[in-house]
Parts: sequence; structure tokens; C-alpha cells
Amino acid sequence: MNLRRWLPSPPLSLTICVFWLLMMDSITVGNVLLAAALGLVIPPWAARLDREFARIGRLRPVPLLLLVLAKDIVLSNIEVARRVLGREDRIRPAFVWYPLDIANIHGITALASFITLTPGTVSAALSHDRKYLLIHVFNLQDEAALVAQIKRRYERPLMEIFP
Amino acid sequence: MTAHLPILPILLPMIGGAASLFVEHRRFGTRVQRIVAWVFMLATLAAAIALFRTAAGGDVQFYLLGDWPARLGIVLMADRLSALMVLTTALLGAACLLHACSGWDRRAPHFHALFQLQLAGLAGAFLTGDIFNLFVFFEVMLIASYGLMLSGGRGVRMSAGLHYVAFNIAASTLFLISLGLIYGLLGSLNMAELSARIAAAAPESRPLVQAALGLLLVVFCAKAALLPMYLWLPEAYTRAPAAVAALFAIMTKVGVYASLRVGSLWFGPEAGAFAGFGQTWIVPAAVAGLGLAALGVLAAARMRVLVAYLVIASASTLFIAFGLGTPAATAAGLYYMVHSSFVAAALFMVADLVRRGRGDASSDIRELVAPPAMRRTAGVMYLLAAISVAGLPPLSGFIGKAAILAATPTGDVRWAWPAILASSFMVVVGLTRAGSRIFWRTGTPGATQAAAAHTRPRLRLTESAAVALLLALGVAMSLLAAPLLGYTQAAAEQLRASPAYLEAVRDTLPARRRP
Amino acid sequence: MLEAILAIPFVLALVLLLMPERARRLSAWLAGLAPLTGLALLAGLTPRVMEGEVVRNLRPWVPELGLALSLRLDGLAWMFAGLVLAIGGLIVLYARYYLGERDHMPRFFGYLLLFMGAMLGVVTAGNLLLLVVFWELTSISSFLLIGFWFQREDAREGARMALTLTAGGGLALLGGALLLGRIVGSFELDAVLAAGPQILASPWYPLALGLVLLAVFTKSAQFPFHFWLPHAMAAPTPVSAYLHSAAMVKVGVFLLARLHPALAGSELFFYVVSGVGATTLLVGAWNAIFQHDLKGLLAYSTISHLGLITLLFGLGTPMAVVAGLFHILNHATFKASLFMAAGIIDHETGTRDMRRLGGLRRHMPTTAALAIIASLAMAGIPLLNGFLSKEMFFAEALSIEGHAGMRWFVSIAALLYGVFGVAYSLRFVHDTFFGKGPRAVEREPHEPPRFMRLPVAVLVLLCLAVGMLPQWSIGPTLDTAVRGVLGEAVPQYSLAVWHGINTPLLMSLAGIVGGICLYFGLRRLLDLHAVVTRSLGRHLFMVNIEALFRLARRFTHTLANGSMQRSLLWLVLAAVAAAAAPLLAGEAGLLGDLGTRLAGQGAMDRLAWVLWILLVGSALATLALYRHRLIAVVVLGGAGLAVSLTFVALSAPDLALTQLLVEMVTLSLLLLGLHYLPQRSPPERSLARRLRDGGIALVAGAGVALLAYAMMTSPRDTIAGEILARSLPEAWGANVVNVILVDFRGFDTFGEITVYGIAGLVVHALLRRARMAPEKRMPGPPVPLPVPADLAQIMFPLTLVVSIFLFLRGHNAPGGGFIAGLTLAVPLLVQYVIQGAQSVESRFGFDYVRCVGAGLLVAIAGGVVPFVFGTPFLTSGHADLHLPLIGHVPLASAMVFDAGVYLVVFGGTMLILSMMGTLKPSRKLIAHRGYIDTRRRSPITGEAD
Amino acid sequence: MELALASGIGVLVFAGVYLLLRARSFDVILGLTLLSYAANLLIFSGGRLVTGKPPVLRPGVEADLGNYTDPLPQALVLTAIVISFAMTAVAIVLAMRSRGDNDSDHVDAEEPLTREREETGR
Amino acid sequence: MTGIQVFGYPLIDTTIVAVMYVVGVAMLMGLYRLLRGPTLPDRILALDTLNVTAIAELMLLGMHMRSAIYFEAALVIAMLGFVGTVVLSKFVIRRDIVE
Amino acid sequence: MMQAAYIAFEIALVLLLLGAAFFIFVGAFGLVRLSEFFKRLHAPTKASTLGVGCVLLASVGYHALIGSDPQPRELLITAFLFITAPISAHLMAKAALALHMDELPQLPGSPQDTHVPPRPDGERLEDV
Ligand code: NA
Ligand code: NA
Repeated sequence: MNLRRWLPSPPLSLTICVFWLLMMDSITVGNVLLAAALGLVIPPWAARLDREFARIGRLRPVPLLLLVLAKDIVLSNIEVARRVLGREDRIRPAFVWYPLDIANIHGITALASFITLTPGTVSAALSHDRKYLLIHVFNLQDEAALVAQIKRRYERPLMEIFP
Repeated sequence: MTAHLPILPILLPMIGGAASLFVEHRRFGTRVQRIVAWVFMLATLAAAIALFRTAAGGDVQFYLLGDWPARLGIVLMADRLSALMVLTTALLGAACLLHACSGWDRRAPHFHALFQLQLAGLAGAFLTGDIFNLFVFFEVMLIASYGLMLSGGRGVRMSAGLHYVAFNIAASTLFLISLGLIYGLLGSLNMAELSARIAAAAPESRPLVQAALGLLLVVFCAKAALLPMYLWLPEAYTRAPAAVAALFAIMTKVGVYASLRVGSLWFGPEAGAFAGFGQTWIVPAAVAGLGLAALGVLAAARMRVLVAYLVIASASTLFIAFGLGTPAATAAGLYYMVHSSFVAAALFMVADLVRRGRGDASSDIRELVAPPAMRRTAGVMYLLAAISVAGLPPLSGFIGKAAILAATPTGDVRWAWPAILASSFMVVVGLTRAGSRIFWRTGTPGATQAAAAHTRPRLRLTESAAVALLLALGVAMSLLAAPLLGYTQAAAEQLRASPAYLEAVRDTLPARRRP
Repeated sequence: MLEAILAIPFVLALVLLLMPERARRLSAWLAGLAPLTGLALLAGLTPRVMEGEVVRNLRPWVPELGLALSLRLDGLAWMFAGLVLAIGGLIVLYARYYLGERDHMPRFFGYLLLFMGAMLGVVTAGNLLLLVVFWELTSISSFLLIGFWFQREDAREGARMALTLTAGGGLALLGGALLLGRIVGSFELDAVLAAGPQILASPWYPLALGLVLLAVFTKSAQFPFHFWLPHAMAAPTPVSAYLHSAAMVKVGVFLLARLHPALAGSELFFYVVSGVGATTLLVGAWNAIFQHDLKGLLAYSTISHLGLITLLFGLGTPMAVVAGLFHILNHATFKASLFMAAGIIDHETGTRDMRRLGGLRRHMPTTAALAIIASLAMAGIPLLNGFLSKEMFFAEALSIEGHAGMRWFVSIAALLYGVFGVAYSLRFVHDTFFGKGPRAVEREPHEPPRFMRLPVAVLVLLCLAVGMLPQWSIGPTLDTAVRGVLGEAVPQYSLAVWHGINTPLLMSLAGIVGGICLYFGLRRLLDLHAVVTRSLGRHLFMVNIEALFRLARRFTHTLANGSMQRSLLWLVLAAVAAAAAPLLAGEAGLLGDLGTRLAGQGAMDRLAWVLWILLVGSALATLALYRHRLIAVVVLGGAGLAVSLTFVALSAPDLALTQLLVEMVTLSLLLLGLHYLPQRSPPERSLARRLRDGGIALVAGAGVALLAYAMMTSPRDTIAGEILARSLPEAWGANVVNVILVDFRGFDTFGEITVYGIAGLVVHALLRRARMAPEKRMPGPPVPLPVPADLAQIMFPLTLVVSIFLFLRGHNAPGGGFIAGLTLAVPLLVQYVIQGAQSVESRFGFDYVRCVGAGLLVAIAGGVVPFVFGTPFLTSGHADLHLPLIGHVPLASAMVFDAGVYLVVFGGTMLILSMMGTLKPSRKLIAHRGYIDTRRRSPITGEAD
Repeated sequence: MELALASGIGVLVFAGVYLLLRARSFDVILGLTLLSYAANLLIFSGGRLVTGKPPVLRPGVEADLGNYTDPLPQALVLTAIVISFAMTAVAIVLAMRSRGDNDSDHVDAEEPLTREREETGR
Repeated sequence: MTGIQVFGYPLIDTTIVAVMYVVGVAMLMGLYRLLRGPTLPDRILALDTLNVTAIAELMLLGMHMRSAIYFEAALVIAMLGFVGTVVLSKFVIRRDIVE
Repeated sequence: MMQAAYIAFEIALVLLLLGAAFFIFVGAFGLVRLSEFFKRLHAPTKASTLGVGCVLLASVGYHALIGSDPQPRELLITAFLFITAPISAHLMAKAALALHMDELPQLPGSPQDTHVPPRPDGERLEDV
């Protein structure tokens, strides 16, 4: 209980440490101590802003997910570039309701971000009941395929990470 | 501590302001707030007196902030003029605080903090020897004045405040533009250093430098409400609460002070092509402004407006006095400057007494009738203040005006005297009319009864004490006119010696650092 | 002794003014004390004065001004002082019985003594400026006395009129005195009186004379300023008796006598003074006949007599001076007694209207007898004092040297004066004491209290004594006074009642006969009682004053209509003029130079023009779109970005950072404000105005551009090099901008954070209790934003880290307290925006006000610490700590100061933003303003049309 | 570059002054914002236009005006930015309050013409 | 060590300058959208784009000047540049940015 | 050997920069060219983000190459950019929806309407 209060989020503390060291751009004893201190001090303070405490599950799929994401970002950017430079009347934009299986808010956020980052789609809204994500598709060919693809590539791994 | 004397009048109210923020909670009550405010007010006053006494000796104290030589850092400069202005501010501040403690301080959020910070801003503006730092302290003073004027207010006061604020922001922007040009052209911000650089400005860059300095003077004149930039003042000063309007009496003087300071340092006889710069414009504007202000006094439908125009008139008179260019005239002007600050403040307070007595319903002079309970005391106060402000003997106003007239060089008598005497006459007429209407009329019986039934306006002791203090200062000024004029004479002589300033600033060495 | 005579009335006046209303008896005693002691003291000085000594008393006051408390008692001053004190004493006695139960007696006597003191001051002043001081004091105290019955409109008006004229004259006198002082080189009367020839020869003489005469004429009610005197009769009668017969109005002619040696002797003096005097004499005497009010008649008669005295002084001969002084004394005695008699009549009958009076000799025989004798003195009947001075006057009038026309004019005036004087005196006596009894008076008239009559009796006795035994009664006094004016040049004169049958005597007789004929002739020819007189002077005065007020109102309202637009317009115009004047005066110089400078420019950096387009495009678009406020705000963001990028491109990373951050906060502020403001500005109707403003803006813009360009391309020499060089070794910072901010010019920053903190306080004060309503509200509850909220939540701790990073590194790299403070505040703002204010504040409660206060105190503490080491405020200290493990840690005391900056900036920003974001709604206004129809919002402007 | 910056400042002043003279509080505030950009750029340009030489000292480079741009105007501009921001904040709040209290966002808190009021639908 | 030279300049530096021009053109296109609209979200989007391209321009400038001094500015734009977009969008959505 | 590696690295950087230029250009070009807000939204929010990411990467590499203070911390900028870009895009889309821009009449050259379809489970749009 006490640990939870003083160290509400170890990943965050770690992130802050790394972040600090990256910014200071030199790893001295003083910097490391300072980083550790910040990693301890800031999270409890920042945690007061948290409204929803969501669980974090296994982190195993993270590297693969990031790789997939990176690849998708590049590839679909090229695709979009082609469309942008090409004839506009061939573009078929549309709104799609994406049904969510994931319930963890961090997961939903990550999914929405991924959807936005991979061009071709922008997550435009989350329904109140958090069951649907409204996404705008730059060039829609097959709605079902798109939904399936997102589920397969992003939502599944995310459900593992944020159960 | 004597080494740090020049900064104390800035620092003490600054601490006072910050400290006030910690006792604002309901838990402490008004009493604690007032105690804190008075502790710092009195400390500031003591510092101002000490500074005044030191300056009276004739030494200019230079205070090198950050221990940097003046050309690199910021220097505070406490000469007779600065010390006089600081002391005036502190005395006026004490009276205003006294007045505010009759109740306004409870109704206006952050009053004490803003008040102290306003004093700090004023002191800073009077003491600094750096032109950019002057801008900064102008802003401190102004923003605190916005707060004081508007805190606890509503309605029309807000639009009046917007006018005041927007005008001042615009003027401050102009100030910045001018400062940018000055630094860009001359490469320094220290006023003494600049005086040498201005005098040495190459002929081809002179028009540019003149444009920059002209803008600067425009700013100072705007803040001092010189014609044609006086339109902002009546509404602003009219809408401010009394204690604050009274403190504002010195705000216009800051503009006058600044132009005097800059004029003596930069546009003195040794400034070559810049000698007397700006006077050809300022003096006629001041004469016309004096006339319009006197007309404004006559036209004023409300007591506060009347006083506001008196403030404009006094600023114009000061520009005339300083524009005359002789040390005697400057000395007379300085005396008049102090006097007019006190008396305008007293009048604002009296005006407020009467208005408060009648509620907000009727502040028109044509209908305003002083409530019986305060007719006598307020009437006497009004009478004394009016005599003084109109320049009738034997109070300080007479001495100030007579001194200005006496110091007018023979060549300038033809325009300066008619301007000053005629405006005095109009002021007498206006004040007589207003006073006889307000304090002598018993009013229609119905109105009086209604007023009596409505509020039973009483004179609060602190309010009358505040006015009495200011009037007593005026009386003291006339009794002590000789030493005071001696002081201002010396101050004026000191101002003339601007090359000596430059020497002195350069010779002031840091305590630890190499020069 | 002289000082005591002067001081006693003032001291007692002060005492009296502080006394409660019920202390009537005591106040009267105290008031009586002043003239009594004064007379006693004066008597002590009399032998010396009589011997021709001038008693002096000098005390410095304002030597810088030449103003000294210099008192000087010569014969003239002595005579006047005696007059003022003696009649003053009688007036006190009289007033004690005259004032009613409802009159505030202590106050009355207080004012009266104030006036007495002022009078004594005028007559004994030995310094011209001091004389002016007391002169104006008489104006002020007489204003108070005339307005004593301030409930009455006529009293207020009379008082105002008197003050306007006499104080105005006083201002002229100030001018005149200053001029005389300037000519002579001293304000001391001795010097001035000795400098007559010098003054007459000065080119300033006409002006000085004019100014002094203006004072004299206004004070002594000379034509055309005479009209205030009858209106001052609204005062209680003791006041009229004192001020308007014996004392104040005599001050004017006193001044003529006083400055006679200095000013008289020129043609100008002769014609102006005697001309005005003669005119006044006739105007006053003629008008007196037609007054119905007793006091009105006496007032006009006074004007006439004052005209006579003025005329005499104007003639300038020594004998005329003697006559003038003699008449001053005589007039004071008979006129004061007549006023007092009039007061008794008023007191006993309740009216002063001669049309309602009559036959009073039956009801109050003693008073009647006294008044009749005094009237006869006024008429100049032999064996009374008035006759003697009148005869002297006639003699002088007949012996005028110079222009014959003037001699005729004055002689005829003298004769008419005699005729009219008899006529109005007769009217006074006849209408009041003879004929049918008083009509429609409230009570049966009877004799007044004994002590009320006593002063009248004393004065009438004096009239008789002087009239019958002049040499014995008045001789020494007059002689002393005359020597005071004329010095050794005293002429031979005899104060005998009988000089044999000569022209003056015949003129007197003719006057008496003519006056009787005139009075009865007028009675027969026209019904005197039906004549309605109007005071033309008063009418003109009122018209002029009203015109002045109207002019003032028109001017002021046209000019200062409170319009902010006009205010700003003047500011801009003044700035344009100030900047343009030297540029235009320097004519082609700068412009020609500009041409060569332009030619010298190399190829522009193309990327700079990209920024230029960004800046100019955004600015102009803001201008074009300003009426649609939201769009303008968005577009303005482009300009802000362009400015930031300009800073970056031109080697100012700190500036760019600050600009970016401030930009974000400003944008938030504008939007927070826009919520409570109309979404668009109404269209402007006046094309002319837009064109005018556009023209002015164009000139201003072009001017600033020109100045900026010329500045940027001109050489200069700056102190910055030294700052660069000393920054690292002496201030231990590599980021020189930050070093300047916290060290070289730390005091600027100190002021700056004060401004910032105050801004927070002002906003807090303005909004804390405000109840506001948005222009129009969106229907429905706040929209939750879970996805952005979650992302922002991840950002927040990281931004905290960045903030600390920027703070710690600021001294050596871009950053510092201000930037760090904003970097902390902006993410918190995002939390407010995304989560809602309540949600944030409930979890993250901060007292931002105290944060500001703490920041200020920390900054001050950081600045004050050097005091310990004997160095000034804000001197930076530095220590290199070598800690085990950690190693070398540089510590600069400027960090403490910067920490204060950090706190103030964070606290101030959040105070402003949170206050603006969490305003309490005003239900009333909200109901009034209603909801937005979300279906009708325009995607182009975002507004609901 | 000097010409670009000078003319840019001029345009900012032009737009700023025009807006400053408008009758609605918000417009005036926009004008003041533009003017403050102009003032800041002008002060800044007093240090002359130098690219690539920010005044952050690097070891081994002599600290003089040849290697670094003039830092002083930058410090002045920083102060100026902060102060104008503070002033803008106060002005906006006042505009809000004036609108709320006086039911008008006209700078003088009164609608100049009833016609105009009708047009704006208030 | 010398890299590839083009027209006497190192290729990499030439590329940086060229990219700076491209980014500059991109900024002008962003400006076009900002000024042209037509809808309000378009302008917001344009402002956002301008911010993002400004980061690129800053980093390129840093490379061009061989200085790391622009890091802080770029970091702040990246970290907080979205604030403008957030508050503007929030205002459009609710006509109020803090509820 | 070193020289070859240097040149290879340099070429990689040049390619990275060219890619960055391409994507940034496309993002801005899309912003200008495309005919409707929701289409325009795609181009800059992501193409530009990627382009900037490339520049940052190139910057790290470049500073390493020339030896002037190599700074991996510039990657932090990329990280922030990738966190904040979705927030912006999400909110802008929401803003457009709030203005009912999805219901605008068809613009010329735009072949397809971009109405928000009804939710599959039949809830109303207001639930968004
Ligand atoms: Na700062
Ligand atoms: Na809100």
C-alpha cells in the first residue's frame, strides 16, 4: 500500500530517469542521483492528476508492436503520398465506426494514437460508452478488412499490454 | 544599512507587498493585514526620510546593483530630486493608507499588497538611473495602479479602467520602441552614460536620435497628461476609489519627473545640438493644456472630475515651470510638484467624503449637497484644500505659484504669467461655485430627508485624519517654505551639473569587483 | 508688539472656530478681546509713530522668494490699524446683540477676527508679497462672512461674486507686486516706496500699474467692478458695516495711498485713477437714489464715496491725498454708524425696504436721531465731518492742473456728487423716519437693546466731534497718516470749520439746495417707490460668468468626451509628429543616406523572406479578418510563430523559447476572454473614419519601418562587448542573456516578475467575486475527452522534468526561471483544458496567490543575501563545491533569485489562467443570453449565426 | 535581411495601429498584441541582425561581439515580452468585465448608435 | 575527412540547405491554408502544420549552423506546440476552453 | 575504410533528409491541394510528423558525423511529437464534427460524401 503511494508507477519513474539522463546528455554520478531523485519525486506528484488507474499487463509484445507500427507508418505514408500527388477523384474518404474490444483506457488511447499515426486513418472520436471509435479513412476500399486489420495488428497486442 | 539606503524605499514596500499576500486569509483578519501594511509603510517612510536627509547634504548616492559598474548594470541614483520625490511618495502613501484603512481596504481584494507594490514602483521610478529600468518601474507602478483602481469595482469603472489600461499599454509600447531605438543607436542604457553619447551623436544620425528621444518625451508627456494626451485622465481618476485616486495624484508627476530628469541629463546646455530638445513643443502644449484644464475645472459636473482637471492643470503648470529652464524656476516647480500632489490627494478624499455621504445617486455638483453631519468638517477641509490648490495665500499653493511666477525669466513673463494667473482665476471661480453649491446649499428638504433616512453618513475618524494629515503637510510646506525652497533650489542646481553626474557615476566603483 | 497686534486676532479666530455653537457669550467676550488688546498695544506704539518713526518688525519667511514676515507701522498703517481695530470693536459689540439664536456666533466671530487679522496684515505689511498674502486673506474671509447665511441663495451668490472679483483682483495684484519687485529688486516696502522714479521709468510700469489698479478697483468696488458690493449686502449687517464701509473696501484705496509714492506721478496714473474714480462717484451716487433697500442705498453711497477717494488719490496732489485720507476716516465713521442703524431697523421691523418703512422716529427716537445725524454727515452738511472732507475735495477739484477738460469734468462731477449725496441722504432719512408709519411689518418696532445702540452713538459722536472741532479731534491722527504717505512733503492745510465764503462753500450750498430740489422733484415727477432698478453690472457679470461656464462645458465636452479611441488617436498622432519632426527637419539627410544604404545591401537571405511572408501575411490577414475574432486569433498565431522563428534565425534561442511559450498562454487568454465577449465586431459604418485610421496607421507603420531600418544600418558603439567578456569569469554563466537577466540587469527582472505577479493579483482581484456569463452557451454537459486526457497525462510528468531541466540549465544554455516557469504552467493549463478545471483543482490544489508571494520573497531573499558580504542588492555569489562521488557542482547565488522568478511566473500564470477558466456564472445573465443552436454554426467562422 | 525585418515591423505597426483605433475592446487588444510584436522585434534589431551566433558562450571561442551577437537587446526583449503579456492579461480581463458589467464591448461601454445595436442584434 | 563535394560544397551541407528551402516552401503552403481557410478547422490545422514544419526548419538550421543551441526551442515546440491546437479545437467544440 | 564508412553514412543522411523533405512537402502539399477538411487532415498530421522525425534522426546523425556534440536527446523531440500529434488530430477532427462539417454539401471535385454513418448498434451521433 505504502509502496503504491510512494512509487505509484515504476515504469513512469524509470521513464523519467532515462528521460533526464538523455536530456542532460552526460552520465555522471551527480546526474544519475538527480535522475533517481526526480524519478522518485515527480510520479507521486503527477499521479494526483490521474483520473483512471489502468492496469498494465505483459510487456512482451511491445517491441514487435513498435516495429510493426514503424513499418506501417512509413509504408502507409508512402501510400498516402501517392494518393495526395495523384488524382484526387480517386480518393474515397469515409467515416467508419470501429467496434472496440479493448476496455483499458490506456489501451484505447494507444490504439487511437496508432490509428492516427498510420496515415490513411484518423481517430476522430470515442463514443461515450467507449464501445466504438469513429475513424476517418482517407481512402476506404473495404471497411471490414480495415477493421479486421486494425484488430489484428494493433488491438490484439494492445489488449495483452493493457488488459 | 546606510550603504543600502537607496534601495530600501523600493525593497521595503516590495517585501511588504509580498508579505501582505500571506496575511490575506480570513483567519488573520483585517487587523493583522493593517498592522503588516503599517509596519512596512512606516519603515518605508523612515527610509525615505533617511534618504532625504542624506541627499540634503548634497552628495549623490549611487548604488550599483549587482556590484557592476554603472555602465554594465543598473544603478540607482539618489540625488536631491529623487529623494524629494521618494519622500513625497511615502508621505502621500501614508495618508492614502490611512484613508484606505477606514474601510476600503476590506472591500478591495489584495488592496494592501497592491498598495505596497505601487509604492515600490513609484520609488523605483524615482530612484533608477537606468532608462530601461525606468520603463520597468513605470510598469510596476502602472499595473499596481490598475489593480488599485479596479479591485473591488464594477460597472462603469471597468470601462474607465479599460480606457486607462489600453492607453497606458499603448504608451508603454511606444516607450519600448523608443528604448529600442535608443539602445540600437547609442549602445547604452545608463542615463548618465547616454548623456555623453547623445551629446556626441554624429550629425548624420542626429535626426534618428532625435526621433527616438522625441518618442520618449511623448511617452512621458502622455503619462503626465499633457495636452493633447490628457483625455484618459479625467475618467480614470474619477472612477478610482478615493484613497487610490489620492495616490494617483503623484502618478502624473512621475511623467513630469521623468521628463525633467531626462531633460536635465540629456538636454542640458552642454548637450550641443540637443540642448533644450523638445521644449519648443512641450511648453506651448503645456500653456494650452493649462487653459483647457482650467476650462475643464469650470465645466466639471462632478467633483471628482473637477479634481482630475486640477491634476492636469498642475502637471501643465509643472511643464511650464520646468520649461522656463532656469534653476530658480525648476526649484519653484519642484516645490509646486510636492504641494500639488498633497493637495490634489486631499481634494480627492474630500470629494469622496461628500459623494459617499450622498451615496452614488447624485454626484452631479448641481445636485450634490453635503450631508449635514459632515458639512462642517468636510467644508473646512475643502476650503483649505481649495485655497491651496487655487494658489491663494497663505498655503503652499500660493508660495509655489508665486515662486514660479517670480522665477519666470523676463522674456517669458508675457506668456507664462497670463497663463498661470488666468488659469488660477478660472480655478478660483470653479472651486467657489462647486464649494458653495456643495457645502452651503442645504438642498431641497425632500432630498435631505431622503438622504438622511437612507444612510446616516458619518465622518470616519481615519478619513478625516488622512485629509488633515495632507492639509497639515500643506501648511507645513508653507511654514517651512524657506528650507524647502532652499532644498529644491539646491536640487535644481544639482540637476544642472549633469557632466558632474557622468563623472560621479563613472567614478563610483563596485565594492568588490574591478571597475 | 506689532506682531502681537497682528497675531492676536488670528489666534483668537482659531480658538473661536473650534468652539461649540452654544458658547455664545464666551465667544463674544473673546472676540471683543482682540480689538481691545489690539488698540491697547497700538496705543503703546502711538507716541513713536506720532514722532514720525516707522516701527518695523522683520522676520524671514521665504527668502528665496523675497517674501518676509516684514511688518511696518508708519502713520498711514497706524491710522488704518486704528480704524480697523476701533470699528472692529464696536462691530463686535453690535453683533453680539444683532445675531439671532440660530446664528452660529462663535463661527461668526471667528470669521470676523480672521478678517480683522487679515486687514491688520494688509495695512501693516512691510513687504509687497506679504501684503498680497493678507490681501487675499481678506477676500477669503469676506467670502465666508458674506456667505454666513449660506442657506440663502442671494448670500451664496453675493459671496461668490465678491470672491470672484476680489480674488481675481488679488491675482492681478500678485502679478503687479511681482513686477514691482522685479523692477525694484526687492519686495520690501521701504525699497519699493523709495524707488518711485525707477518704477516710473521702467518699461514694465504700465503693466505693473494696470495690475495693481485692477486689484484696487475690484477691491474698492470701482466702476466697472462696483456691482459686487450691493450684492454683498446679503451678509449680516455687522459684516456690511465693517467690511463694506470701514474696512475691506478701504483696502483698495489704502493700497492706492500706500503705493502712492511708488506709482503716482504719471499721466497714465492721473487719467486712469481719477477718471475711474469720477465715474464711480457718479454711478454710485446716482444709483443710490433709486434703491429701496436701506443697505442697498448705503452700498451705492459707499461706492460713490470710494469713487471720491479714488478720484482724490488719482489727482495726485499732496492736498488731494490729505483730503482722501480725511475722507476715508469720515466715511468710515458715518457709514458704519448708518449701516448699524439700518441693521437695527431691520432687526426691529424685520424689513429694510424703504417702501414699507416710515415714521420710525416715533418708535425709536434715539436711533432715529443718531441715524439722522449720520445721514447729514453723509450728505456733507456743515458742522459734521462729511462736510469738511467734501470741501477739501471741492477745493482740489477746482485746482486741477493740466487738461482743462479734465478740470471741468471733475468739477462737474464734484458738484453732482454733492447734489446726489444730499438727495439720497434725504431719501434715507425721509423714507425711514418720517411720513406714515411702517406698513406690513411683523412686530411693533421699538428701541433696540442699549448696547446695540451704543456703537452707533459712539460713531455719531465722533462725526460731531470731528465736524465741529476737527483740529482738536482728528488733527494729529490725520497728520500722522499724511506723513505716512507723503513723508516730508506734507502740504500746509487747515482743518478749520470756517474758511470764509469761497467757491467750495458755495458749491456745497449749491449741492445742498440742489439735492433737496432733486429729491423732492423726483418724488413729485415720478413715483420713486415704483422705480425698479436693475444692476447692469451684475447682469453683465452673470452673463459673462455663465458664458465662461458654457464655453468651458462646450470645449471640454467636445474635446474630452471620454472616448478611448480619441485618446489613442492623439497618442498616435503625437508620436508620429514627434518622430517625424526631426526626420523632416533633417530633410534629405536621412532619406538620401537611406538610398546609399539600400544600394549597399547584398542579396537578401531567401529564407528570411519566407519568414517575412509568414509574418506579413499573418499580420495583414489578422487585420483583414479582425471582425471575425476567432479567425483573427488563429491567424495571429501565425504571426507569433513568425516572430519566434525570427528570433531563432537571428541567434536568440532564449527569446524564441519565451515567445513561443508566451504565445501559447496568450492564445489561451484570448480564447478564455472571447468566451465572454461577442464573437464578432459589428461592421463599421463610417468609411471616412476607416480611411483616416488607415492613413494614420500607414504613416505610423512606414515611419517605424524607416526608423528601424535606419537604426539597423547605422554604426554604433555598445557596452555589450564588455558584458560578453565578463559574463563567464565574473558571473559564472555561459548563457549571457540569462546572465544579464539574473545578474547584470537582475533588477529589471526583479521589476518584471513584480509586474507579472501583480498581473496575477489584479486578475484575481477582478474575477474573484465576479459573476459572468458567456455570450452564449453550448447546450449539454461538458464533453469528456478521454483519449487526449490520457495522452496529456503521460506528457505531464515529462514536461515537469523538462521544466526542471530548463531551469537548472538556464544559466549556461537557453532556459532559465521564466521559461521554466511557463513550461510548468502550460502543461498544467492543458490539464485544465482537457480535464476541466474542477477535476484538476480538486486534485492539484495550489494557492497560486501565495505562490506569487513566496516567489517574490525568494527573489528578494536571493538579492538581499549579498548584504551580509557588504555588496549591493543582487550581487551574485559563486561557489564550486567538490562533493565526494558527485564531483564538481557549480552553485551560483543567482539561482536563488531565478528560483523566485520560477515561482512567480508559475504562480502568476496559473493564477490568471485558472481564474479566467473558473468564473462563477451569473444565472441571471445566462438566462438572458441563452444557448447556441449547434445546428446553425458556421464552419467558416465557428459562430452560430 | 534588414530590409525584410524593418518592413515586417512596419507592417506590424500598420496593422496594430489600425486595430488600436477600433471601437471594440477585443480588436484593440489584438492591435496591442501586434504592436508589442513590433516593439519587441524593434528592440531586438537594436542588437543588429546576426545569424548563427547566439550569445551562449562556447569554450575556446573568445567572448566578444565578433563571435556572439549582442545579448543585451535580447534580455530587454525578454523583459518586454513578459511585461506586455502581463498587461495583455489585465486588458483582456478588463474587457471581459466591462462587457459583463456594462453590457457592451464598446471601448467606451456605450453603443454609439442605436442603429448599430439593432444590426448586431443586441 | 571529407565527404562528397558538389559544386565545391559538401553534399550534405548542400542537401541541408536544399531541404531548408523545401521546408520553407512547405511553410508557405501552410500559410496559404492558414490565410485562405476556408473553414475554421482548416486554419487550426494549418497552424498546427506550421508548428511541426517549424521544428524541422529549426533542426535543419541547427545542422546548418552546426550548433545544438536550437534544441530547446525545438523541444518546446514539440512538447507544447500542440497546446494551441488543443485550446483552439476545444474552443470550437465547446466555445469555452476550460469547463 | 573510414572514408568509405563516412561517405556511406553521409549518403544515408542525405537520403534521410531527402525523405524528410519529401514527406514534409507532401504533408503541406496535401494541405493545400486536397478539397475537403477531413482529407486534408490526413496529410499534414502524419506525413509532416514523419518528415520531422526523419529530420531529427538526420540531425542526430549529422552531429555525430561532424563531431559537433552528438545528441541523442533530439530523439526526445520525436517522442514528444509522436505523443502530441494524435492529440491534435483527434481534437481537430472533433472540432470539425462539432461544426457538422461532415454534413457539408459536396464540394466540386469531391466524388464522395463523407457523412458520419449511423452507428452499427443504432445509437445516435450525439453519443460521439
Ligand atoms: Na526574466
Ligand atoms: Na470556463
